[in-house]
Amino acid sequence: MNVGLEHYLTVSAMLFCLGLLGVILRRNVLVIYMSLELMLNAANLALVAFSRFNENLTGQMMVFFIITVAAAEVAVGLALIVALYRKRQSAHVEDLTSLKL
Amino acid sequence: MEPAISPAGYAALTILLLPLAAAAFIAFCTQREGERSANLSIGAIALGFVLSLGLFAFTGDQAVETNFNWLAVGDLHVSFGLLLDPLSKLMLLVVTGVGLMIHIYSRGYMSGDRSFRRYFGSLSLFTFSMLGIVLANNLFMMFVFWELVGVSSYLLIGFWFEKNSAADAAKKAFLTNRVGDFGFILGIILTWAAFGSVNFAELNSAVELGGRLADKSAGFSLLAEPLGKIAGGTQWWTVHPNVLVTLVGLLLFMGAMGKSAQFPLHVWLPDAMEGPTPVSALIHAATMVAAGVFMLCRIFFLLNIPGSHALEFIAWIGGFTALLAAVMALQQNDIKRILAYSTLSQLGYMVMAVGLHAPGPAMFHLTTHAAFKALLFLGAGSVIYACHHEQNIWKMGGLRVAMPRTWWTFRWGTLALCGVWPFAGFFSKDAILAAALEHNNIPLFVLGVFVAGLTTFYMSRLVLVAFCGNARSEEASHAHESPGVMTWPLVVLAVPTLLAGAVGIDAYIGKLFPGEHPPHNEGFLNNLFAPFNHNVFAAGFGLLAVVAGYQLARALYVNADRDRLPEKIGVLAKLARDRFYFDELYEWFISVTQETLARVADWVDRWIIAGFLVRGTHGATELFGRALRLVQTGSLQTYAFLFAAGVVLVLAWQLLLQSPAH
Amino acid sequence: MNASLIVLELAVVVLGLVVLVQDWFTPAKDRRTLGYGAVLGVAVVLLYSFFAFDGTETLYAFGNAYVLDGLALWFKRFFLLAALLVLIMATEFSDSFESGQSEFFALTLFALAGMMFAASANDFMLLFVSLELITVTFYVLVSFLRRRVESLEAGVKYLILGALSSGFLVYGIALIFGSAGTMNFNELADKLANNAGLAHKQLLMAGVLLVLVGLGFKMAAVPFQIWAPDVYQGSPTPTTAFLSVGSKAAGVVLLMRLLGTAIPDLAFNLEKLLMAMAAGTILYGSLCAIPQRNLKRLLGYSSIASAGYLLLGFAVMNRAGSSAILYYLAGYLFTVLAAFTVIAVVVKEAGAEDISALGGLAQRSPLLATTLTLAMVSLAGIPPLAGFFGKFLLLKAVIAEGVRWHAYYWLFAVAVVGVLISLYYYFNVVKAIYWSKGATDMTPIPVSVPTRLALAVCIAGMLWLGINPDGALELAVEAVKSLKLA
Amino acid sequence: MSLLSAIFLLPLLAALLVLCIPRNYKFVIRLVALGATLASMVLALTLFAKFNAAPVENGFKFVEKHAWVSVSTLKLDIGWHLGVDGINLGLIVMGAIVAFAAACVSREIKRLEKEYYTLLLVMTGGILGAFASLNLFFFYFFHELALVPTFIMIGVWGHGENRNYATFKITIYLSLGALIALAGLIALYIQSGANTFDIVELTKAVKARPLPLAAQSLIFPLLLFGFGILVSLWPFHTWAPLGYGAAPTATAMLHAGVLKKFGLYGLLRVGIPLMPDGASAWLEILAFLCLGNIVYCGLVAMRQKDLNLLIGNSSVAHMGFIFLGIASLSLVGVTGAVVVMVAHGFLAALTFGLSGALREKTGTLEMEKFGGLLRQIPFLGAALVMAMLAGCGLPGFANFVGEAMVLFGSWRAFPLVTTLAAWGALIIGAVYMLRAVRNILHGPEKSEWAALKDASAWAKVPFVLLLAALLLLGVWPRLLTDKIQPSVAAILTMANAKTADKAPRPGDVKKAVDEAKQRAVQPR
Repeated sequence: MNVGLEHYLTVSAMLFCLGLLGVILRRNVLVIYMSLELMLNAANLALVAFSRFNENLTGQMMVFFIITVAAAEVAVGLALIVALYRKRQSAHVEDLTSLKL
Repeated sequence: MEPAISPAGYAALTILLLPLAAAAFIAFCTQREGERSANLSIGAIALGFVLSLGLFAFTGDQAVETNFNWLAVGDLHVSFGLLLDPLSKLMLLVVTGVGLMIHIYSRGYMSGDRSFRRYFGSLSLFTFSMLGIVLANNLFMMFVFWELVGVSSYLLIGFWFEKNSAADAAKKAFLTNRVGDFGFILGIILTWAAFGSVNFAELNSAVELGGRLADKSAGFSLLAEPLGKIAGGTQWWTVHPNVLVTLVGLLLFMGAMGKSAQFPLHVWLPDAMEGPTPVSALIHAATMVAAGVFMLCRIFFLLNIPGSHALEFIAWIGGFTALLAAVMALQQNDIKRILAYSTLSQLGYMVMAVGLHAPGPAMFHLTTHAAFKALLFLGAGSVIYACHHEQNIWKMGGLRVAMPRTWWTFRWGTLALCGVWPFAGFFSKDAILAAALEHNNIPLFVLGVFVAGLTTFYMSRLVLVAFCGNARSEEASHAHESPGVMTWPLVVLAVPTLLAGAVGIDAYIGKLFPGEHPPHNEGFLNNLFAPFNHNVFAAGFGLLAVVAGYQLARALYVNADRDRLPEKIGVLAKLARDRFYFDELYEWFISVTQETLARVADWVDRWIIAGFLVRGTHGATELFGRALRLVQTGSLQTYAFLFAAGVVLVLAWQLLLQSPAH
Repeated sequence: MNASLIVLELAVVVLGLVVLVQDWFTPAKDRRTLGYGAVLGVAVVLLYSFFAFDGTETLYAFGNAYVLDGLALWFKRFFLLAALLVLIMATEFSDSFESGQSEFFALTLFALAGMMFAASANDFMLLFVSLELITVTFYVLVSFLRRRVESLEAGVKYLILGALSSGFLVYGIALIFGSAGTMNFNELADKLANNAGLAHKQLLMAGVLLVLVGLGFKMAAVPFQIWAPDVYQGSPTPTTAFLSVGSKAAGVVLLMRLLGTAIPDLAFNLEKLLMAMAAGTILYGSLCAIPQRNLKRLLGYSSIASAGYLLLGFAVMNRAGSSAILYYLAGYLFTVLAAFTVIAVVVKEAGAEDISALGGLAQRSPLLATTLTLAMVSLAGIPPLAGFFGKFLLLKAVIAEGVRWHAYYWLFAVAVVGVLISLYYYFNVVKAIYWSKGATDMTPIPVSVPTRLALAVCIAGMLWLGINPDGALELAVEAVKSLKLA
Repeated sequence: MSLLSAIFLLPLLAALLVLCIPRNYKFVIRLVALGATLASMVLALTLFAKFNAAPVENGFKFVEKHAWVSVSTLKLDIGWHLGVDGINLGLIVMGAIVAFAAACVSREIKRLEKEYYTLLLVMTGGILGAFASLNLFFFYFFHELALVPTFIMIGVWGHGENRNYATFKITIYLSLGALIALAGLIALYIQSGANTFDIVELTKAVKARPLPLAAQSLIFPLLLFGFGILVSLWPFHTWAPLGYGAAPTATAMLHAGVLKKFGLYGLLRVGIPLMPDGASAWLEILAFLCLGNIVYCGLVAMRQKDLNLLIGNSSVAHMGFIFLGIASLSLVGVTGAVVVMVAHGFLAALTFGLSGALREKTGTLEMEKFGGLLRQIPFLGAALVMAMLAGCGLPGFANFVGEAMVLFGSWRAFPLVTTLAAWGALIIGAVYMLRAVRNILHGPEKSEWAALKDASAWAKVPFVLLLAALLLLGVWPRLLTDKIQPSVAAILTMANAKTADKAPRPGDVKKAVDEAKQRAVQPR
């Protein structure tokens, strides 16, 4: 059976939800960050699938923008997480609760 | 355009405004000189008296009215109007005449007092307001001066405001008057609503017209239906016209009840004795209390509308007050309290007279009473002045010898009050008793005679205890005659006490109230004997009551060292001395209704409206705020979860709820 | 693709680079001149923007992904002015940064460039890129005080939630592209106009909603405002100021573009959702602010409430509503920046961020006290200040809609409740200034000349928009003409 | 700057001037404040003198009109439109006099004078501006101008320990009322189709095409309860006594005396004429609510221990009268209501001024602590007695004239309510007023007040001024009523345009009497 648009979409939707669950459930900041990247890539997959089936290349073009932006984000994010780790000697999310109520 | 003011109008205006000018000048200008204020105030009332005499002598009998438009809004037209007719001219004479005597007398009596200036200022203010009532030509203006009289009596009763009793008495007097005024203003509103005007002349013509056109049986027909509808407008108010007219009469009478201290609202007069004695004389004998009776006579045509039952009610209230006050006077030991209750009793007489369709005799009695009651009060004042402010008659005695001039003037006053033949009191009281007979109201006649007896009894008790016998106390023994400025007015007042009866005053008034009683006006001498051939029963029974009263008093009190009456009548004496506990009754009634209501209102205000509603909402929002704030737990995971939940919620709301059919 | 249109953004980016490069040559002690240089640069760009373009006709660039019309120009000037005031505050605040003062100025300028691009976005790609440029620069700006753990914590929270929201945004864009086949707003609008079937496609609506999530996050509207209080409290005061004004306004302009030009026909059935979000945001922002003692957190909640009032304008998506939004934003700019400038000075002086730090301000420095009082009164929406007229226009627009559908009267009632509750905590601040009990030291607070200048500009702005709103309102109406509105 | 706008712009300009004066020139600041309020008072009096009751085109004189915001695309047109007719003339003059008296009384302020006088002048300008403006937007704008000064003045210079709660309560309560009223005004702006806030255009539009009943029954309650809260209508009155008790003297005088009339003026100017059907449904309820004001608050005043709370409650009770007058929709009643508005302004200012002076001299307002003060402070004592008597409606003072007219006017519409109102005014009013006089002034002298001095010559000026005003209007009411009557008549023609005339008026009786006379005369 040939692979249609729906299949790609279901895969990207599942990827998106997995990333979302990762962000909510995992405690380690780095793992959370990775699942965020996962969500972005799910969007990339959906975009590529749409542009393939709609015979329109703007989707592909958008993917490049997303990847570059994700890269910038990762750079800044990791620097931030490292600074936090040096300050708190732990990357767990629970003890990040001095700002509340 | 206001009509051109006649010379009489100018005179009336000056009489009215002089005391006001004096009071204003005293209040603002004379800082230090006490004397100047006394002269000013006396000068003002003296000039007023002279002008009243002039008015009395030269102007004819027809009414002269001068109007200044005071308030004209929509259908409420109130003018600052002065009405000069026989009734008001007579009252002018009474007020300014007696007032002059008392002003002169109080110059001596109050000479030592610290706030001499404030005394004469308030006295002038009182005279101004009293003259205002007398001269007013419409109900609204009368109400304005009604309240001003109430305030000036408040200032005068509370003159020695350091004394707690005086301050309370002043407050009580003002508030009781205010209860009366409450009824009065409602009466005026109802009259205005029913008859379309507050001016006496217009009211009179409206009433006459209504009366003439109405067939007697349906009562006051022509204006009847509109009266009913007009008065209330809403459905349940369309009362039968007779009920409405009676209501108007009673409400207006309520104003008189407050001012003339009639039965339910009489409690303030005895306490008003806290004021200086000349004040008691002026206000609570001659003028202020008489204002109520004067008002009743002035609006008699309203009360007398066929179908109105107000007059019977008034007659009985008057009679009952007379009886009640006389009984209370039996057991009072303070000389001024006795005279106060006697005033109450005589006022009851006058109101009874009005109730018996006899306003003429009522005004006649008012005039004579003003003269001899003022005399008695001033006499009492001179006694108190002599005994160094001792007011208890059982601490006096033997003053007959010590104070000859006070003694014989006081004796004349007592004789006039009891109604002994040649004196003024006899003629006016007889006219009232005759009216009771003519109106064949036997119970009131018997009551009148009995009260005449009681009056003689307590006055003889006073005279025998205070003046005859021997001195019972230190001050009494050293008492000597008061200075000339105080005793001289007594003599002047003694003249009308003797002659007022026969000089034909009732004839002069009779012209105002046609129809009821044929006035006897055949010259001084036959006037002396007129009552006997007019109605021998009334005169005979009157004299009989006087003799009986005197004998009883003589038996009990000649050379008596203590009051032997309680053994005779036991519990009634105790009741009389404590004034039938009316004060306590009112106190209890007020505390039950007004104070509890106030306490409930305050509690509701503090706890329900300000507490529960306002603080409640305040607290609820604050609590809700604190609760909502807990959503910010601080942990990143809950934030992420809430964020995702928010997204799911938004998607669900928009995609599922707003179905595409939209 | 006439590149001359983006001359303003280019100038700002170049200015940022110059500041970065200049940092090598300037010795440590006079870093502040860099700040003032940046301020001057932004001022020049602002002035130039008035001469270069007059916003009457709509110009397109980069394959009409970039539009320059009245609305874009209005917002560009808005962002430039905001950045100007924030930079002044930052230069005063900079001596509390241990190192990298110039990076702060440069990053602020880059964020400014991002916002100006967002103002002219006419394509989902440019929308995403400008949004991400703003977000990423703010990750660093928020966590700039590396020594203090709150700043870092705020930074990480903003990072994770920001990335999460941009994830949703991108997925939304993908779905829209999938269903509509185009990324350009105008084309999308034409497609929606001529084939009705598209409007009912659930996929398109889902995509729009997910984009709405991303923008809602930026504006801190109710379901997505969870990050705002902690980030406002943790980050340094100039960043908080720029966050509450700049990034919120960026969200607003993008949402206006979306609802105004991209999907005007769909806007109608989003009405109920926007109303619910508006009511929720006003209530949440007002209620949670009641017990707040920390000044910056209080202003965080108040900025959420202000987002609620802006959403009122979006719920009433017509000419009156959108011009009211613009006017409210103008007033909001001057008010919030005045408040933050005063708080920056007071917090630096007292060291504590609690309301009690304001004690005795009336005696210590009458200028700061008056400015903060005026700011609070304007935030509360009391005449004669800007806040009042902004709220008045919004409320008038809401009641005008009430005739059509009575639910708007309930929305008005919620707005009134919000205003009343906000009165309580805004006036609590005024109370703390004038008659708080524990005011101990009465040493006068020194206020430097540039801060005085900034405060003067803010006070003038607040009073001018409050007392003589005619000119500003004309500008706002002019700007909104380009949107396809009723 | 014409005469009318000068009256309220002067204080505002003076406020700016005071801002520029350095803090330690206390005397100069006070002088500027006194001068500004005095000047605006003199201008107000000339305005009163030049105002002849000759009817003019749409009833307003000294009209001044400028555009302020006019954006055609939004159909938004808010103009600056000032004008005076019978009703707001009295209120402006009263406001100016009370403002001057308040400025004189502010001598008691010893702290932060510069801020105090700025706020006082802003408040004065706001209040007078509110009464002078015919454009409902500015009507609302100027009223709100006085909100923040009140908050800060009560908070900083107020008295009593719960002044913090009091100031928050008064501010939030008032802005709740103002916002509800604003809702009504905006709804009116839109539903009248005239798209303007200008009262003259609105009246023309409503005359041409009366508002639909649904709109009226929505807008009138909004205005009624919005303005009702501003005027402490019965259930919403708890902020008034608390707020005035804690306020410094000048604020209490200005707020209780002048600002409180804003709601009533609004109801009379906007509510009654433009929404006759909406009004008629609610007037019954209003009559009973104002009964709550008169009787309920009178009873509460009886229980108060603090003089300021007593006066605050009594001023709430007086408001009931004005509401009753307006609810009666009769010419006499409404004119009486306007007279009571003006008279109560003077009365509240006088009583709060006196109690402030007393508090300044003795440091407390607990009535139990006082006794026999009339001997030490004869002038203040005499003024207090006169004020208290004026308060319980003694003839000779303006309050009596107004209250009598209200009673006369409202008898036909609500006979039962009028009776209870008369009881409330005459008896309950007299009871708590005289009890206060009895506790404070009469009775034996207390040793601790032996050293009390009477008011200095300068301190007497405001009280003499207010008493003179009360007496003048009491003795010669036509001075005011002739000016008020035509404007009220115009409003009532619109208000009563709806239903057929309920019951024949006394005037008709006069006609019936005259006709009867003709008939009676002919047959003879």
